[in-house]
Amino acid sequence: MCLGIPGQIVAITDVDRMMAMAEVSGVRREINIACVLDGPAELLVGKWALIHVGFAMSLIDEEEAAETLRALQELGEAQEALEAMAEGQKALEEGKP
Amino acid sequence: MCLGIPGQIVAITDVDRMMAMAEVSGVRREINIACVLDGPAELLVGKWALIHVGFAMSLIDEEEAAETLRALQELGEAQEALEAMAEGQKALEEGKP
Amino acid sequence: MNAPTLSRLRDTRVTLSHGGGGRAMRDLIDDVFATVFRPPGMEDQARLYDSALTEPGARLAFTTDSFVVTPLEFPGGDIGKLAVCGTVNDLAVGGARPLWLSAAFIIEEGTEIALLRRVAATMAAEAQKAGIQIVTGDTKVVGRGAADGLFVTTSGVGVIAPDRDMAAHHIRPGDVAIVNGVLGDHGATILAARGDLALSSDIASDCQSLGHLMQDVLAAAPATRAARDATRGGLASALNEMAEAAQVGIEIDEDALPLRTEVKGMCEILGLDPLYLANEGTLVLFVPSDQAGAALAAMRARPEGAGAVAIGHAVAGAAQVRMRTAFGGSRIVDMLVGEQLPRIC
Amino acid sequence: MNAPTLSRLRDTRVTLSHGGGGRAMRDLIDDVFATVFRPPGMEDQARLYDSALTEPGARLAFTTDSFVVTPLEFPGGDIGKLAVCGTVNDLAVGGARPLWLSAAFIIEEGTEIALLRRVAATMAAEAQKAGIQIVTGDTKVVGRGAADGLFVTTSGVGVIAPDRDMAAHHIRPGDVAIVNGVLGDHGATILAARGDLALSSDIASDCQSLGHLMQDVLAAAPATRAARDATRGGLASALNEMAEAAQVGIEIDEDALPLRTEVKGMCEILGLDPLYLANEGTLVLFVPSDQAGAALAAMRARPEGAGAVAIGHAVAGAAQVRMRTAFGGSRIVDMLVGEQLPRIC
Amino acid sequence: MKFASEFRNPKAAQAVLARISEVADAIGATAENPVSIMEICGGHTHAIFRYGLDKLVHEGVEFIHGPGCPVCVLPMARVDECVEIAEREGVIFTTFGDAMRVPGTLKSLMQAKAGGADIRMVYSPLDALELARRNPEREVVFFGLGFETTTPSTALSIQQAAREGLKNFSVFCNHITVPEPIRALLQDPHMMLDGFIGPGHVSMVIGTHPYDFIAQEYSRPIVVAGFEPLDLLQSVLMVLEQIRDGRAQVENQYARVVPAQGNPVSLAAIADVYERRPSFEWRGLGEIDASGLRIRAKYAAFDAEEKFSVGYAAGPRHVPEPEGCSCGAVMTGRIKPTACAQFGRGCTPDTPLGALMVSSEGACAAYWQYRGARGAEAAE
Amino acid sequence: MKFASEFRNPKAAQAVLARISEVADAIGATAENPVSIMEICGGHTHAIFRYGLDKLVHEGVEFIHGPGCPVCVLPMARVDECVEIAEREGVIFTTFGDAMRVPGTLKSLMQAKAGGADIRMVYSPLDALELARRNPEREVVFFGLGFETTTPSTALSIQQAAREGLKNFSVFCNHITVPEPIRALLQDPHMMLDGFIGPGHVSMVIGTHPYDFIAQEYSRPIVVAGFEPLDLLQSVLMVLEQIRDGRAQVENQYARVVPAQGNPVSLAAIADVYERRPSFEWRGLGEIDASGLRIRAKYAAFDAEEKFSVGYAAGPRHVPEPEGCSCGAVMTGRIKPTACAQFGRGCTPDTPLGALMVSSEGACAAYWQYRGARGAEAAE
Ligand code: SF4
Ligand code: SF4
Ligand SMILES: [Mg+2]
Ligand SMILES: [Mg+2]
Ligand SMILES: [Mg+2]
Ligand SMILES: [Mg+2]
Ligand SMILES: [Mg+2]
Ligand SMILES: [Mg+2]
Ligand SMILES: [Mg+2]
Ligand SMILES: [Mg+2]
Ligand SMILES: [Mg+2]
Ligand SMILES: [Mg+2]
Repeated sequence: MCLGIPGQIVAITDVDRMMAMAEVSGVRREINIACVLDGPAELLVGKWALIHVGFAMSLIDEEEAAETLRALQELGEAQEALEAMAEGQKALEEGKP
Repeated sequence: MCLGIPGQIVAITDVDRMMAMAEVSGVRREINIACVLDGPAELLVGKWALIHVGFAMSLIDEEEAAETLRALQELGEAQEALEAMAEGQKALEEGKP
Repeated sequence: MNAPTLSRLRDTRVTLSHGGGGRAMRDLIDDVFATVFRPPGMEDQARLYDSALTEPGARLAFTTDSFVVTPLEFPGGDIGKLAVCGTVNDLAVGGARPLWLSAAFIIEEGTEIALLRRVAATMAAEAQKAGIQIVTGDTKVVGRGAADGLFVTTSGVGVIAPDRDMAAHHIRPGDVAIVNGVLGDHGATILAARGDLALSSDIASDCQSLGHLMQDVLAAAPATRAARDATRGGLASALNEMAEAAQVGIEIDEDALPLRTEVKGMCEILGLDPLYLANEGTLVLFVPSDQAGAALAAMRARPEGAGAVAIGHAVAGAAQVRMRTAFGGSRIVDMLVGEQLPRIC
Repeated sequence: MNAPTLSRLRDTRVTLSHGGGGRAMRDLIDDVFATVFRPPGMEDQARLYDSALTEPGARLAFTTDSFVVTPLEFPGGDIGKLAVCGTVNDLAVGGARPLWLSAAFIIEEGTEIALLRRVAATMAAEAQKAGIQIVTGDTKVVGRGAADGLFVTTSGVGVIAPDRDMAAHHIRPGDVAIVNGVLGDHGATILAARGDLALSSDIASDCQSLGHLMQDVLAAAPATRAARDATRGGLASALNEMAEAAQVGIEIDEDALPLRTEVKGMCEILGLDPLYLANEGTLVLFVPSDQAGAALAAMRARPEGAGAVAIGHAVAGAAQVRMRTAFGGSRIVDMLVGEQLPRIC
Repeated sequence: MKFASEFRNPKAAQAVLARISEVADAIGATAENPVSIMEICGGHTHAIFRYGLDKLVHEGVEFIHGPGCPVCVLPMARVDECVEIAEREGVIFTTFGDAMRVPGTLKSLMQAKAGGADIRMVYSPLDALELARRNPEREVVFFGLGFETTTPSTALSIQQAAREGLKNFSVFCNHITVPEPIRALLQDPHMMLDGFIGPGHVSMVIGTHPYDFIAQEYSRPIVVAGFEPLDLLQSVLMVLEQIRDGRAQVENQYARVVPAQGNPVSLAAIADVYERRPSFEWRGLGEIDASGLRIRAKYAAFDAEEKFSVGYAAGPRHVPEPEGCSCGAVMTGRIKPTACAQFGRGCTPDTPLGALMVSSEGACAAYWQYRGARGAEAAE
Repeated sequence: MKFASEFRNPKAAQAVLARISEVADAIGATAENPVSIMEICGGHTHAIFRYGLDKLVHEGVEFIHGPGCPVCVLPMARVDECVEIAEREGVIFTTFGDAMRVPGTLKSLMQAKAGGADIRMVYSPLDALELARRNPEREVVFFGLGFETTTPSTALSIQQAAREGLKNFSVFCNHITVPEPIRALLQDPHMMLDGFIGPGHVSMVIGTHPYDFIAQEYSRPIVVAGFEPLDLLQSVLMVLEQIRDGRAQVENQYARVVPAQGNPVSLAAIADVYERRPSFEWRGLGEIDASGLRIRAKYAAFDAEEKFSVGYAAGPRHVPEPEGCSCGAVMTGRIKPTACAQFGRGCTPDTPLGALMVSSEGACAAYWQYRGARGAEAAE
């Protein structure tokens, strides 16, 4: 029961009922923003949220996202370095340049 | 608003609600017999009634029907007699047998 | 009969899953429809060949009808039988030899699968009787309330022999009008079977294929001008359309019209005119008077035409249909305006 | 355009009278349908001739489909456009040249006559574009609640040239699978247009006729083995059916699949797989690898094939469809079980 | 069909027709100076055209088609009220088929049904009652329409509903009576009728005495007739014989069905359930005093006018007849349908302008259908 | 798609997979003696198969598919109760699409719909609320189904309905919680799990602390993970690293969405509307203490169990699982789906026997669809 996807809040549609318009890849749907409301609703416009069954359940922390990606990238670089080392080692062993 | 047709009462289907089955040329329909009820309902079985919008409105008087037909027939016979007379007259005038 | 194969179809009613384009739909088609059609299998597209097509001068006949009857099963037939006979008859009255049928089913969610099996079986049997093959088909499922149980659309392809040219506009004054049997049975059956008028009777639909009958008539009376099946709108509509197409008058004789007692009774009760009641196995054709006897004899030699009679003839004059009443009067038999409604006035 | 003729049809909505077989029905047909078809007039039966039919070895192609879409009009088309394109495409993917169509209409009481006019106009325009003639038809009216506005059933007749033999069972390992453009647009459009999921987007149906495209492909790549339009059940169902018919495996490449951002978005929101979304102007064909380039070039030269790409190929082995995921994994792409339901798990 | 086909014998008809000719000649009736006989009942009009009687009888006998089609004389405003009730949320509106195509100012019931109203054709008010039993959560309204023939059926249905305590059944009462419009016609200074064919099925309910005033006050013969062609011809003969003899009596040709005193059960049911309205509007004829019935206060729970506050319960209203309509002139016998400027032009059965083109019992519709369809021959 | 496609980069995946292999080798994990990691959430199961992760990772890593599909663990009796409510006169029963095909003892909701029940698929409980507003004469029931991820949406909807005073909206509550079945699994003596992938979207609501007992009491590592393939691979790596290092901690790979303390608004709404049931039945797992939620008495007007007297409000009931079903063994990781005697024989997605074949999140359905469809390859 956990299908959730990131969507951007593009407009507040009904302040009283805490409703906003969200957009996912060009597809729009009205959602409830009660769970992510913390101050004036307008401040949410432009923000990204994790959307589940028509509710914004959590604001996406862009810094944490970048952090995770950075970690993954470092892993990749480390791996490339390791592979390069391994190839160098191999070339060395086979006597090629 | 006067489409009425003769149908035969073939069975009593619900004494309390005064309903019976009527048949017209092999087609059956349940009808109300309140208007023609005058004694035990079973006595109506076999009788002919004038049926209108699902109600037996009047029992058909078979003697009166025969009487009307007889009158029409007499008219016909009288007419034939008249015609025979006219032809005889004509033949006579034209000199034929 | 083949031994029953193990059915993958475990539902007793059609659900939306059976229309989704996936395995459930395949199972429904394979199990219910494909097995009874000839050749087995309801291909998305049929490839067809018949030597008659290549005869110089031969033409293709192509026709279609949707069938939407309530109830789906009724005395004398079901929607499947109607769908086969109706399209076979449309081909036949045009002078074509019926060859191939397509069958498209629109099924309401919740429809009983047992009903679909019965309808498919009727279609297979009727197609075989009519000598036509159901060669391609389609199945759609719509939500509850979006259709009335089942609609069937059949299209038919036949071949018209090079020398054959039947059309209503060929009718000439003096041509004899012939029907193959009693009128109005189908319409009266459906009125009663629907149940909302609470009428019951032993009438059964006349639904039947007329392809073989037409072939026999054309052999016996090759000069036959035109034929039409007297379906929706009844004999009156068929005759009016023919009169208009040929620009001739048509005179029919009330005394000659073959009508069952029960059909007359139903019409009296509801204030209807049997001339406008639908038929599903009754045609009217026009033959030059010198071939009328041959046409009648050919029809009467078949069970579908056992009740064949001449009911009137074409006359010069305004394009209208006139009936000599049994009582000695005469009246115009016009085209129906809308649908015929039960009257009580 | 002809000058507008005086319409006898004064109603704004269809009533049961328009289905009764009488004058009101004639008026509806004459006014709404007959005027836009070519040749004008919707005859009960068409008589057809085409010289290609008499070529020795030529065969007739015959197919049918009922169309039941909700809503009846949607971004990119309407039910009439679907009904023409769908049947033209069924003929085309079988290798036939589409020639003639029949069109049968089941209309719910209360349907707006203006809507019928728009649908008929779309059909006429689309038929002309596809080079096919709507030659025969039928109209039925059912009570309110007995149909969902309008159902259209078209049947198509075409001719298959003597040397042409396309069929799924001809597919051989090594053959290249090609699609003519983006996937899932129609299915996503209808999901959004229906309104009950409250989704909106700018996606439009891909609904289009593929007859001319197929003719060009067959000229450029005459060895083309088989083609199929990826309608209900989507690309996944088309490929599975082909794999099963040819008893080959099919491998496709997730990275190669052409998908619009919005379609991906809709699938993410609803937990759907775009491989199962319906298309109405998208086909997949298999070509021997040495003609794949020619086929692609021929497709890309036409607007209907501007987005043509190779998406995979047939392989020896079990008759199943497998997809290399963009992520480097691999998974089976099975046939759908029922209909694809929006998920939230 | 017993009690029907015997009265369709063409051989007997020849005799009656011959006698009609004799008597007509004796009176001196000619095409130029005909005897005008009004058949009051639309059912008779229908039969005359169906069997072609108008063309069979002596040319000195002219049929004038009376106001006896309850659908034809229904004012447009009442149709509008039907539509208003039928379109209410939760209502199942039931009606005889005849009323489906009658135009209101905006639409007919047929068109309202197409627009979404739940309107069902029934054969009998009993069927409406059964619908009410089966749909306790819906309001079932029956369109009570018709002359004295039909009035007992709705009265008995309301009594039955009351016995069963049904809360969701009501009747939109439009019942009308025959004698009052006949009196209105006879009072018309343009009136030129020589005699009447009396309505057989109305009379089986009310008997023959309610027509006494026609003979006694207005000195016109009237013969209550059956609906088979021989019934009608014999009745014409009986009218002609009265004229020849200088008599003006109420005679009963249809004694097999019509008792002189009518049907006591029916009359009692009518009296129990209905009372006369002070006045009721007739299409083409205008308001006629005491010519309509309404449901008595004790059955108000079954009165759709009260339940939905429409019609006479909603206060006065008037909808003028469409322009160019000559229905009034046709119905009073002053002109033939074909003499109406609209006949076959603005007014045809599929697009009726006036009341008489609506039902197949209406004089104009009968002319169109059985005599002169498609304008051309119509105006012959 | 922002915040999604970045985490599907195959190049980065190669690096993570290589590191996983390194660590797995370091631990000594082999195909014969694998490290068993349970992904609790069905969404993770789905992603694993969709991206083919199970075949990409080192052969010494085995995924065990947990009980985290709310549709799969729904007992048959609850489906029967749904059908019972849905078939009531006047009810509009609303549900997520996932639940439509789940078999009850007699039928699924899909079949009940075909049989005439008014059952509608919605995307959100908000859509059910809107249906209730638009159909005041109907009873709109929402099938509240799901773990803590979904619970706030129904809680907020009930609060909204209460604010608006809606009288015709209710929820058939089947909300369940994640920690309790995990504890039950860990208490199972047959349990042989080495670590867990924690449910990302459940955790965004409840935070990461509810899993502390897994690390502290049962010494198993758990990493809360996102749903993109890189999220999952990174989380697997993190679990393996904990194992290699001899650690057992609650880690959060999905910090971009999951706050350690969860979502306070959601938690408050849950606490306001719901309370724990003493016990709730799980398909394949049996009754688990305090694992289900029910609507508090103050919101009883919105509780379909109370309104229709079904389910726990109707007293105890039990429907035994179908014979031959090995769902329990699969769900506790004892056997693979393909080892069930019914797999691909009595039990397929179109005719599911056990719970795990029902939803595309169920382990058996996922095996069937993405790995071994059509029996043959399935049993490879
Ligand atoms: S033709 Fe029409 S308008 Fe004229 S009198 Fe007849 S019904 Fe009235
Ligand atoms: S195959 Fe079916 S019965 Fe066996 S474990 Fe899986 S879901 Fe349960
Ligand atoms: Mg097809
Ligand atoms: Mg026909
Ligand atoms: Mg198809
Ligand atoms: Mg239905
Ligand atoms: Mg046809
Ligand atoms: Mg197709
Ligand atoms: Mg037709
Ligand atoms: Mg509808
Ligand atoms: Mg005369
Ligand atoms: Mg592995």
